Amino acid sequence: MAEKLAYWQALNYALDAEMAGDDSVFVLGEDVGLYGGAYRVTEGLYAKYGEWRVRDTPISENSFTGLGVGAAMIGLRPVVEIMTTNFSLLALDAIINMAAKIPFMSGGQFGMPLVVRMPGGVAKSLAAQHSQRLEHTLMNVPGLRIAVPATPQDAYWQLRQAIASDDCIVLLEHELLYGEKGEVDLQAASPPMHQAVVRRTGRDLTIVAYSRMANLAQEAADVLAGEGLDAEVIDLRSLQPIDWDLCEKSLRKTRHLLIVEEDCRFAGAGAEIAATLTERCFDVLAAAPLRLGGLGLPTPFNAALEAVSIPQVDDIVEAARQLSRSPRGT
Amino acid sequence: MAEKLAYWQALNYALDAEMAGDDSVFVLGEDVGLYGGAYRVTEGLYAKYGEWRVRDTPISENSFTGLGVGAAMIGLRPVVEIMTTNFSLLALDAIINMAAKIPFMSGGQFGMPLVVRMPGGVAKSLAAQHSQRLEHTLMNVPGLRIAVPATPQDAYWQLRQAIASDDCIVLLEHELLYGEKGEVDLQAASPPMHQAVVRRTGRDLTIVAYSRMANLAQEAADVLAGEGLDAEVIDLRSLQPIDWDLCEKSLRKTRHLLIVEEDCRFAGAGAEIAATLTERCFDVLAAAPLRLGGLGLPTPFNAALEAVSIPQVDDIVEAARQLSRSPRGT
Amino acid sequence: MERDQLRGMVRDLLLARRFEERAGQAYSEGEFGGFLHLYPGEEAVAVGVLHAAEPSDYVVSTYREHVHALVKGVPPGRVMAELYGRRDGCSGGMGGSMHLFDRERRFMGGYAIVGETFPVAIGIAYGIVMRKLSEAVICFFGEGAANQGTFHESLNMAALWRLPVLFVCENNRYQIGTEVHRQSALPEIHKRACAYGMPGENADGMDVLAVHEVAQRMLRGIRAGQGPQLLELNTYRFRGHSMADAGAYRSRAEVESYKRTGPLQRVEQDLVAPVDRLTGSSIALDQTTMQQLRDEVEQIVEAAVAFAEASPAPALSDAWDALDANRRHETLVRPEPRHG
Amino acid sequence: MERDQLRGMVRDLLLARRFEERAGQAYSEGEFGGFLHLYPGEEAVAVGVLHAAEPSDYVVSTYREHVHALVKGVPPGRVMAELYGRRDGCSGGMGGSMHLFDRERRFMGGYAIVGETFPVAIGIAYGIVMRKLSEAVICFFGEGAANQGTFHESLNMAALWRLPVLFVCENNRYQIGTEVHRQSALPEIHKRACAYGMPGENADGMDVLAVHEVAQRMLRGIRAGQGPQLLELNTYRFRGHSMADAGAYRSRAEVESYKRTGPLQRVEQDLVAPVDRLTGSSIALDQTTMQQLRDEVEQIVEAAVAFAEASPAPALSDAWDALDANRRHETLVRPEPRHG
Ligand SMILES: Cc1ncc(C[n+]2csc(CCOP(=O)(O)OP(=O)(O)O)c2C)c(N)n1
Ligand SMILES: Cc1ncc(C[n+]2csc(CCOP(=O)(O)OP(=O)(O)O)c2C)c(N)n1
Ligand SMILES: [Mg+2]
Ligand SMILES: [Mg+2]
Repeated sequence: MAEKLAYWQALNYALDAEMAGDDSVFVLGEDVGLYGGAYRVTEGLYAKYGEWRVRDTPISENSFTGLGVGAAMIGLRPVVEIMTTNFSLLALDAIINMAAKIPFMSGGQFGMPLVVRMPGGVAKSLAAQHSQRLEHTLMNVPGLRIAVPATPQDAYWQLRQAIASDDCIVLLEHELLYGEKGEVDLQAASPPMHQAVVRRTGRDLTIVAYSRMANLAQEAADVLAGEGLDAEVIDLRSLQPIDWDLCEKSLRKTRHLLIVEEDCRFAGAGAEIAATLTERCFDVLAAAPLRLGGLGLPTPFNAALEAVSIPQVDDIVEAARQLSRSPRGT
Repeated sequence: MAEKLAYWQALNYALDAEMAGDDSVFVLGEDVGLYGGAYRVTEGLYAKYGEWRVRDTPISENSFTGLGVGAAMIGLRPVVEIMTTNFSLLALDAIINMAAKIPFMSGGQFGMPLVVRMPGGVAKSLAAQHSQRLEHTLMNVPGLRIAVPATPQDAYWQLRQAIASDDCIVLLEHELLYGEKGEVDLQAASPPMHQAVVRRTGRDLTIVAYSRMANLAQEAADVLAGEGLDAEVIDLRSLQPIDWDLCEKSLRKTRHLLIVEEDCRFAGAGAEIAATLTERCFDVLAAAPLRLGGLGLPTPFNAALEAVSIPQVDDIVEAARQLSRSPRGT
Repeated sequence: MERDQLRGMVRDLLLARRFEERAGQAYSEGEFGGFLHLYPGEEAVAVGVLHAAEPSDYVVSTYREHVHALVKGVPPGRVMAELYGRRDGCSGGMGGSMHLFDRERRFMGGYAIVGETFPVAIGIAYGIVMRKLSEAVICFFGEGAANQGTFHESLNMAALWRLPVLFVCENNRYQIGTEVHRQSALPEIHKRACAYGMPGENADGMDVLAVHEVAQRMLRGIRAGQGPQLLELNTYRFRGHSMADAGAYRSRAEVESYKRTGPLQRVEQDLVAPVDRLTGSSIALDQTTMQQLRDEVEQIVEAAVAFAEASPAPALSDAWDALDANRRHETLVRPEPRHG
Repeated sequence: MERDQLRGMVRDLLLARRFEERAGQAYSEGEFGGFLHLYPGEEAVAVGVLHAAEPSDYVVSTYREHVHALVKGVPPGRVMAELYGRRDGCSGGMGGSMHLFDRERRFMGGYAIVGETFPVAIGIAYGIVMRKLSEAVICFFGEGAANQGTFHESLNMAALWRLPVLFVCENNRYQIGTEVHRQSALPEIHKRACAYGMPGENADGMDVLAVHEVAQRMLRGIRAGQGPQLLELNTYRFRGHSMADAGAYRSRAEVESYKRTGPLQRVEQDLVAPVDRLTGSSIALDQTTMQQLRDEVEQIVEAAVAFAEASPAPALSDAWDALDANRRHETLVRPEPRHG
């Protein structure tokens, strides 16, 4: 049943399936229609569903995201595409002050079946204003849930689940993942949207990562295996809520935690992961959790510097080695 | 030389002193002029300096903050007041994509002598859209520096230092602090803007806090002292950079860390504090750092629920007791 | 204009005034806290516009929205209980004065961030068009909100896609302490419709009949698919911006002169010149009727206060329930432990 | 119009075209990456407007700003080196194609978030007024940017405080793949000036002389303190939105028809009808001059490429220095260790 699909195609299939099944699902954003989406995610949908269900918008991020909020309040199921995360800074009032708070402020009267999709992360020489991530900001907002698919299969499942949910879900996609291919089973039953997954089992250390970094962590684990270091790799798949139980279970086994994120390390998502897992596993930890993250720099344009500014496979390998050498290591 | 001043007055004196000393300093924001500022911080300045230096703006947060960015690029020293942090969500493009990145993106050609002041936090029954904090978001942005004065003296010093700095400084003020009074020495030499301060020395545990919670932590420490628990209280005063050395020194002595923040605990500032101090002090920590923070709820309007949603003195006391009882506690 | 309809409007004007005064009193007595923005002086706007609304029309409003909610049919007791932060408040005590919601009555919320009403309104209107219905959205905002970016963005989209929205500017001349000519290059807000090729009109917002007439005409066109319109109503608030505002930026003489021509004063004028402008027939309400209405309104408001006072405070579990209302059917992995 | 001035403008038109073509070529050859937004078709806008600018005027631009930078006087080698991400680039290799800056020449940056040029421009203009200078700010933006909230907010403030800004809309009819009538209720952007009581005009953005004439007149008024103005220039981009865009949303016929009336074609027309519209005197540039200019431009561009290629890559320490440039004199507590 599985097909080999690129990440963008998996998202496209998910949208198509949900739109076909429910008239109240509609897509909006800049160039999602006639143009087919900056990253092709909405390709073909405009021709199939027409302009009211695949709506090209003006460059008005705050208001078209807020349009999604209003439409969701009367039971429609809007999927807002913000062309890239960078532009969502303009739409944070709609996301944080409106979408996240209306259900609560209304005493639970209103649902918020809104999905906000945004491509983000460091891609290729896009410079400081086009290389951002927003997980740290969104995680801190009660009322939002955040999915971070790293594979085509997860992209497919999680987007479908997000559309079906009556809560506001933010889907953070990574610009460098769109072209990556993988098996997608369109029929298989999906795991809960926020369940983490063990990508590789191991005994010596646990690497917790998400989005593109989960893939890099898996590559690093292969290298480490060659050196006799047996790493368990966990792809969180969700940043709000986080599947702590799975992480804790792994950590009780390995006693060593390496967290890899692309976001700036200072006050990034990894800080929360380190802090909570330290609370939960302090009794077994052999060393302080090690966080590998982006540098505290706006992203430089120059390609070599850009590459240095975020973790690469080699950095993960090196960090894992360092962690395993740490004083209280086994 | 010291005068007893309210926090708002200390800020007012600081503005006045900097405006008197430098023609290029000007203030702008909603109702900062004729009205004197929502929290009186700009009282009297409009009459003294005129409308071009104390500018009442339309309700256009993103653009008047961006106006500050443009003015700073040609060497003026704008002090933007965003009436409350809640509205700064509309201005994050100006702060994050512009103010924080322009100096870097221009290869260091431009300074950004811009100050953005914002009152925030949970005050009294202001409900979800008017009770927010933004430290978690801003900390993650390279190119910004963040001051969080908790006393009139620090408010005075840090605002003056912020105006004098050629970097973009965000000053997070707390709405419940404006009326609090304290001694302010207008002549004394100030500590570096980002240096933390030990508010109370102690042997048994370290409480790290900032802004209003630093004051609550100090009260809690007095209660704890009565029970024979000797807490050291650190007021960070700055969230970017953070004075890690001071914290580490304290922790090496007390071996127990309690972090108190008003922000939602999940992915709040405390996560970074816990994670870094765990990295630095793992060898001496007797227990996992304990984070006390706001609940993962939008702030309820009802006053009693609002009070429950953030840490109170009693909660701090109880958390400290719990920490001292922890299994590996001394 | 039917006599009964006029009676209903006058009743609502009186209710609006009395409700707000009573809320202000309870606030001053410390019954509840927070920001409280009252409506005296502006009643003819809400009453005139919303008496032209159908139950199927939606309303989106600001933090100064108690009267909009009342006239849209939200029970006064539930509004008052919300101001008190009680469990039976129309937002369960979670929203308070600035965040009244009533889904059933299509009262789509009070928003406290200036400029948020625009996108919410066009979103609802977008859904109406998708569903091919003849409903309208009424979007209230202050003249100060017209300088927020969302005004521009949303009016452009509304006009571009011909969305059924009546944008109603309550121009009370002040944005807190900043007078309109000090915040707006073009203080006549309805003229800004020119930038969107949208019809724009203004009317005397102190005259409930004038407001009703223009709103009815515009709403009919909007429901008939003629696209959005912008209506500016010139009014004034008699009190401070909120209970915290002493209002030193306005002269006493200015305030008094507006009070002399306020919406209730206009009603009294209509009693001495009691001819329907539209039909020519008499629509007079005699002083006996007026007294009856005043008594009725007094009772309603006191009952609302009693209802609010009798309502229990919400529990913390109610807050979690409000947050989780929409995720009950979903399997979430165990979330973060809740207590800080 | 002096013959020399015309010669300068034509030279810059040719330079603009050649520079962009050469940059596109280098990009295709993999010399550098990222988004590259080229300007062919729109040259008369930058050249006409900026030949009316004084060195003391400021320019704020978008991500499609190479030509604005060149005409404002940023050395071509430094622009090209920035596209290559090199140390001698005008932003030290930190900004790239979308973020050219040159403080000395008052080129105040290319901004990649649509709508950011407006607030930056009014901020600089605010400072000019505070300093009581006769300088102007030229703020470029695309017609798509006119739907961003900052357009509205900033134009209101500019008009309210009479700030010296010339807002220049480069209306090339497309916002990536979305044509102007599909994004704007009022596609004639200059007419939106009505909402701010601001003068607005439009002109043929393919005709460098027409552009120059109107820009000069407007800029003189602005420097003289007459307040901001809005100028819409109708133009077209011949290439895709960026190098990544194949442009399937436009018909070949449409593109070709614009190409036939592009800015360089217009120059050729001015050569066969070589009379100055303003003075009536001949301003003809003969074909020999044209060839000289083409040769000159070719040399400049090749030298720019050579300069860029010879420039070293910036080191990581350069990046930290760029971040810290302004805090050198301050005592900071020891910051977060830098490496991730
Ligand atoms: C985005 C935002 N900025 C500022 C405020 C603070 N504020 C609350 S009401 C108000 C004035 C609004 O004026 P107007 O729109 O004319 O409405 P009015 O209060 O006169 O009814 C301001 C500035 C806010 N709530 N939201
Ligand atoms: C706020 C924001 N939204 C979206 C984008 C993506 N984007 C880049 S250019 C562009 C189109 C801009 O069109 P226009 O303003 O007409 O300028 P042009 O490219 O035609 O010169 C878009 C949507 C962006 N950079 N910033
Ligand atoms: Mg007003
Ligand atoms: Mg365009």
